[in-house]
Amino acid sequence: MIKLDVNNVSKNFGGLLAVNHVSFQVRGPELIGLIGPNGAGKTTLTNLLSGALKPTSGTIYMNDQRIDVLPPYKIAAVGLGRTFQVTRAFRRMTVLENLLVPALAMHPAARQGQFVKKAKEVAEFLTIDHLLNEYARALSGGQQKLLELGRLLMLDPDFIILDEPFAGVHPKLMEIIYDYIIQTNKNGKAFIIISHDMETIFTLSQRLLVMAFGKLIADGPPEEVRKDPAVIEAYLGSDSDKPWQPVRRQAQPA
Amino acid sequence: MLRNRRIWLALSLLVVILLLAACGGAQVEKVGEPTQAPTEAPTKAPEPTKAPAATEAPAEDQGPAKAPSGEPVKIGAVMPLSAPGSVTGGKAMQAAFEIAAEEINAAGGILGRPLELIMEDTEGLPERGAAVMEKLISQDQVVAVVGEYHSSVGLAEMEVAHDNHIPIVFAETWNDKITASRYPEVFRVAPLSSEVAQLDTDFIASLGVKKVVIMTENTDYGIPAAEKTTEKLKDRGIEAVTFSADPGTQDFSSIIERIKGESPELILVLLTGETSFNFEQQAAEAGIGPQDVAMICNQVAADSESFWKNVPDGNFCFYRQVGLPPVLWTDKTKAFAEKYTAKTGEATPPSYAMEAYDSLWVMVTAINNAGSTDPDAIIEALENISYEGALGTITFPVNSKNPPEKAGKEDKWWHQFPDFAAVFIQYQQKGQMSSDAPVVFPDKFKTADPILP
Amino acid sequence: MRKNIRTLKLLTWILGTGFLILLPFLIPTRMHVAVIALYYAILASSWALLAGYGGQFSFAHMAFAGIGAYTAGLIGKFIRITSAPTGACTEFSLGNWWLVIQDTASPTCLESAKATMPLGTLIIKLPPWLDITMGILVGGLFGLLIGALVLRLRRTYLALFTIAFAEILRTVINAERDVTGGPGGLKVAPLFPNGASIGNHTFSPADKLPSYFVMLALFLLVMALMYWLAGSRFGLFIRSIREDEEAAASLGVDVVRYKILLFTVTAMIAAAAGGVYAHFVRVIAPNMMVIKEMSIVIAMAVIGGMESLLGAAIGAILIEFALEQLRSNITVGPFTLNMADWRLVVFGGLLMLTLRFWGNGLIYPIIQRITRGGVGEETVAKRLQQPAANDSSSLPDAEGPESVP
Amino acid sequence: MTHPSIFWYTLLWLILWGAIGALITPRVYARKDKFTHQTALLGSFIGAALGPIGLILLWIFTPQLTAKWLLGSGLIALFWLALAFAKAAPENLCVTSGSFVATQIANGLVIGSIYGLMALGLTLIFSILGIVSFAHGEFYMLGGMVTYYFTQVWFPDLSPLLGVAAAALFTFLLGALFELLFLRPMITGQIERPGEYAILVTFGLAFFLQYTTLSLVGASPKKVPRFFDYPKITVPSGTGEIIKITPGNLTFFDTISISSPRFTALIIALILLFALLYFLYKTWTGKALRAVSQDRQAAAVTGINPKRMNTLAFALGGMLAGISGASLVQVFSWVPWVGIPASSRSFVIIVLGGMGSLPGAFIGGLILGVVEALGAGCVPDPHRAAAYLPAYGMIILVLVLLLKPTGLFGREL
Repeated sequence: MIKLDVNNVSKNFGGLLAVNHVSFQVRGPELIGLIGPNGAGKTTLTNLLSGALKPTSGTIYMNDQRIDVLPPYKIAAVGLGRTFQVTRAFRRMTVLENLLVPALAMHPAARQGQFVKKAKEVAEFLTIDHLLNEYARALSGGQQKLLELGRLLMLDPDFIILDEPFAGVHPKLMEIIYDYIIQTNKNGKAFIIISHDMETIFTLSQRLLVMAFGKLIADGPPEEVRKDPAVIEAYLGSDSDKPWQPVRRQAQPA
Repeated sequence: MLRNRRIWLALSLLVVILLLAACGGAQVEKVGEPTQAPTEAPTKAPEPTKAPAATEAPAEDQGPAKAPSGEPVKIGAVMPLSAPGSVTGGKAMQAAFEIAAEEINAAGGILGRPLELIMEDTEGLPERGAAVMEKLISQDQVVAVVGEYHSSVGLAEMEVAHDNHIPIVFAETWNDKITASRYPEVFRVAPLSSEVAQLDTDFIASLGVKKVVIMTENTDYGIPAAEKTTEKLKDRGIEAVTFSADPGTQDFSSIIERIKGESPELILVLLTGETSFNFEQQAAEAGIGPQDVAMICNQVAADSESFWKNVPDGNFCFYRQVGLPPVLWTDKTKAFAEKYTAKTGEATPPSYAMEAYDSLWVMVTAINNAGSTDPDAIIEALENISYEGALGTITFPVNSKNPPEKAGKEDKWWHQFPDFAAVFIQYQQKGQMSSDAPVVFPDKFKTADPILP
Repeated sequence: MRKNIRTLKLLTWILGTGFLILLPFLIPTRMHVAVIALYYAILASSWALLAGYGGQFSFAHMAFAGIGAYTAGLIGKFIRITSAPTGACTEFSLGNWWLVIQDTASPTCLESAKATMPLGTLIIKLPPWLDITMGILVGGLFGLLIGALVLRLRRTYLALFTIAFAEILRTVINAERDVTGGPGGLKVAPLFPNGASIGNHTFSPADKLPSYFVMLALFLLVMALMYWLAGSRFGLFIRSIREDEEAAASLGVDVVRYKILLFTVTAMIAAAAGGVYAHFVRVIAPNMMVIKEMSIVIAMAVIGGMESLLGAAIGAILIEFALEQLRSNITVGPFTLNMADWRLVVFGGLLMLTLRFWGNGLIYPIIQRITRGGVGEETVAKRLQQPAANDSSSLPDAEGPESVP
Repeated sequence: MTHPSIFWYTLLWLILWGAIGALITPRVYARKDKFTHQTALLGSFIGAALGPIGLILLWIFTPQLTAKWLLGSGLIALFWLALAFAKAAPENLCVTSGSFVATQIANGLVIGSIYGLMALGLTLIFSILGIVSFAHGEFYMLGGMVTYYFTQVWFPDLSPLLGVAAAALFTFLLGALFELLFLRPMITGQIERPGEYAILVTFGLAFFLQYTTLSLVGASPKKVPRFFDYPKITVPSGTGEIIKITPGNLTFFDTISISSPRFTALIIALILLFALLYFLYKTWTGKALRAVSQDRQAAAVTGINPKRMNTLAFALGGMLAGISGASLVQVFSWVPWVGIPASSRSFVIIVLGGMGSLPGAFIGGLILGVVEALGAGCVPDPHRAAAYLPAYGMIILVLVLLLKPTGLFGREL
């Protein structure tokens, strides 16, 4: 049973509370959407979960193991995988090598050849099998996103966080990603998906978390959240972005 | 960290194979049995250590009989021409070598063949010096080598010369160890560091000071020189404190404050080359320069043009000049000085230029006397030489026929030119040329009394 | 096709090795330069593994070579094994033998003890292979410590720290002249102190040929080791770390451990090269660690091709020969160029231009052309025919340099 | 040292308890569910300053960490070290002579302000371009060289200040040119791996500049006489001098002695520092620079051209190093490799001050200057004291990397 407990987590960047006492729990293979206006702290929260940043206070448990004190690679081993907002394929490595890295990292005793077959299957599933021996830098932006998802399949975590999986992706590839999420979720993996593509996120997720100014302001099924006055306020209040329009750009956190 | 066993396995494998590859074996010495160290086999005749290696075979072909006539005889000259070596010294030596080579070729060359002087830059680095010697010997196939400025480099070079049995005449390397090695191939026209220390001591004692600070450089020249001077000063009841710095040190302010704290009556600067200028000027600005305390500046002060440029407050500096004082100059010295001035524009040749000039002439004269380029013949000719040069009459009286034991001398006198002269000169006026500055010590050459601040 | 390439590769290796083995017979008078060239080849290719494969920019590679060299030299200077106690030096009993350290406090203790030791007592200097091994271990230890201190930080820190470390190490060796000989250098025993013999041919300790083959053996071994490492999971991981540390960590790669491991291994390789070098040149001085030497090694690796171990090695060998060749002055009309300085200007300029315009170096592309035969371009062309991609991704990518923390 | 053991045992004690404090304190804070940030640093300082008693009190009360705690405990630890040194080496000048210590500190501050100026350039480059320029020392060297050629060779009658200005102009243009030719391609995407490229290309530039200079001007040292001969003044005249000025030296209160070229250099450094502050805080371009250093994209949105700011920052950074060199060329003899130790020093300073922090760079420079001066002045062995000059900076570097990798004023990563 997949379990994630985020208890009162905060992150302070030299006086700026990027994440402000956030708590939530995940039980079982849920498919969760995480939304919020620019600078709400979504990516910071993701980084806290994956161990790239350490919380200033609060604790995170996964499957009853405290993970906020662990280095990122150990969190991956516990079973939490993620993608990045800006695609981070290993550009000067071939697609096959990209796919082998997580598999070999998870299995210290295994031989390299063992995973080639699995890598080919994953690539086939993501329709990038014809590019296996190509350097990742030769792939298009969308294909690189697929490659990142492929690496997650090779890592095989229980809990997957996707940061903007649909941003800047060709509609055709978007379908593949969509299918990927649904199918992997059916196979028993929990998801947190950050997206500005409201349409997709509302149809895709079973539960929505909404963040604004570092705080978690809403947590519930999409229909409920849509009506939440605090959410409407957060989107319409100070930010000029229209709430239900897909937003393509998001500034990098400093 | 040890989880990657295979990597460590591979590394240990590497070590094991290295072990097999370099099965050079250990050097074993037995107590009670004579060792093969050259210092302990003085009476043994120079033994050619020539090995039948492919790399050295062509050297045999250098004999005059086999060589076509007119083919030049190659001699190597080594000196520092780039940093961290003393470039000032190296350039002066280079000019002197060029003058000597021109003269030699004008006078009929070596054995009727032209001289080809191959000049190499040792950069003041021992390992570079050794590499340069290897190159000269194996690639250029020189028959002999002359020159060198830095003792530390000379110490490395003499090993290569010894291994390959190539005679070498050192020009400006003062360290006693060089001749004390008693290598048959090693000769020297420069003074001995310990003898210079004696001279310094005599001069310091004549000034009547009681407390001296020695500012030396952290090298094979500076440290032994400072130690010997300290020892000799102590015998005369003069207290000496030594500070040292690396060659090339820029900022002396902290050391200078510490020297001030010692309140010395005299500062002896054994830093060489440009570093000494740096120290002298900073000391002057801090109020313990030559105008405030008696200061024996480094001998590069003899290059008055660069001295005054670098040490504008260097008035009243003493410096030691090795080589004949102008009053005792031979015709050869005067002729050389004239050419040197014409070539470089400097008023007087510094001692290392004279030594470089003589070292090449000595070597060429010996080869001509020997009548061949065979190393053993050259060495024998060098041992018997009596050559009238810019430094005086150069001889090597302590040699294989007259070993130190027999001559009643220490090892350091082996193949050493014994009659070097040295005087102390003082800049008594700002901007004075070194040729105008008076000699203040020893008394027999004195042209003016030393001025103490 | 694939099989052909493999045969070609194998052939190239055999030819290359054969060439290096036969080299002494082609240029018998240049053996000194040849050994030094191999020394640089080991350093440049191991630096390429560290920087080109692993993305860790260290300027202390020469410092590690220096640690290897000085460890070997100092052991030779201070440590002896005797068959009887000296009673004067610092010593440790090893059963019937004694490990004697002639420390600086009593540098002549062994000499004076000879008078009191029984006749026939053996005094043994450790063989070169042993002190080189010790050098490798000490180099590895330093690598481990520096790695543990700096590699958990951003990669700029490694460059900053190592450049300072190299300077300080040099300073310390300069200053501690009682122990290290200071700038005047440290004498080291030859690689074969008793000479060497192959068949009935005897070489004197000063001969270059045996040393050449030792350095060549080390070079081939190191190349084999590094190629094996680069092809193993270790190589995969360090390349992923080079590409993106954070992403590699999120996929379960223990980033810090592999970085430290890589740094330690390359430090050990550099120390091994330094140890053999010390025994070859027989006098080592702190100047073997100056920034200039490091710059030359980097120029060799970059010009050869940082991402190719072989490219870096070939670059090193060619450049070392070129540097030695270019020492003599060039006279053009009234101007005489002092090539001793200008040649370095040329290589400095070449380094910058190579970086700017030929990121893969000058030699690596040639190797690639030989071994890949244009395969890469072909498949790129194939991809371009796939209409699935939309490259007009609007994601900001102009974060600027050093965006990887 | 007469009783070296006192000093070494004290040092060992400080390190031991510092290490224990650094290892255990964060755990204690974490267990009490308190803010653990930098508690390792606090623990090590308290451990070193107050030993086991301090640590136990710290673990019992676990106070909120403030700068005061760090500063106080740091100073106490330093005090113990100084006391142990005084007891161990009672005859040392640093212990017996107050005026010696004062002079050393004053000289350290003077030279440190110039180190700081140079490091300021490096940190400016880092904050805008995000790269460390490994050629920084060569700009310093070139500044001095240009001043020498302008005032001594080409225009011997030129005012030295014009020489400094020429050096500033030259290094500024050189920096701009290099940025345009070699660093601009990084941000326009022509370089595949910008981070690695930046390290190597600046390193290559250092090598190239150093040997080009060497080939052109030779290795013999260049020396510029001191810019100004101060008039002989004693204030007040008569007894009890407060300031005594001679052409080569200034003496304050009859104790602190600073050589006049250094003092001139200090004045130049201070003027430049204020000019830089004015530029950064009062002019539009300066504000734009700071904006870019804080948020590139946001700045770009407001109409600032970040590319142009890159060029400007690199040129300015190079110029600061150049002026540092120009003002020191009258103090030291100048050779083409003077930049190497100077750049190492700048690296130590920017890590100490915090990468990208302007005040950090200047204060770091002062700290390094004082530490080097005291180290060279107080280390008992006169053979080693000066030779180890660069090593004092290394000790600082290791301590900073161990205890607080972000430096004194660094932004948190």
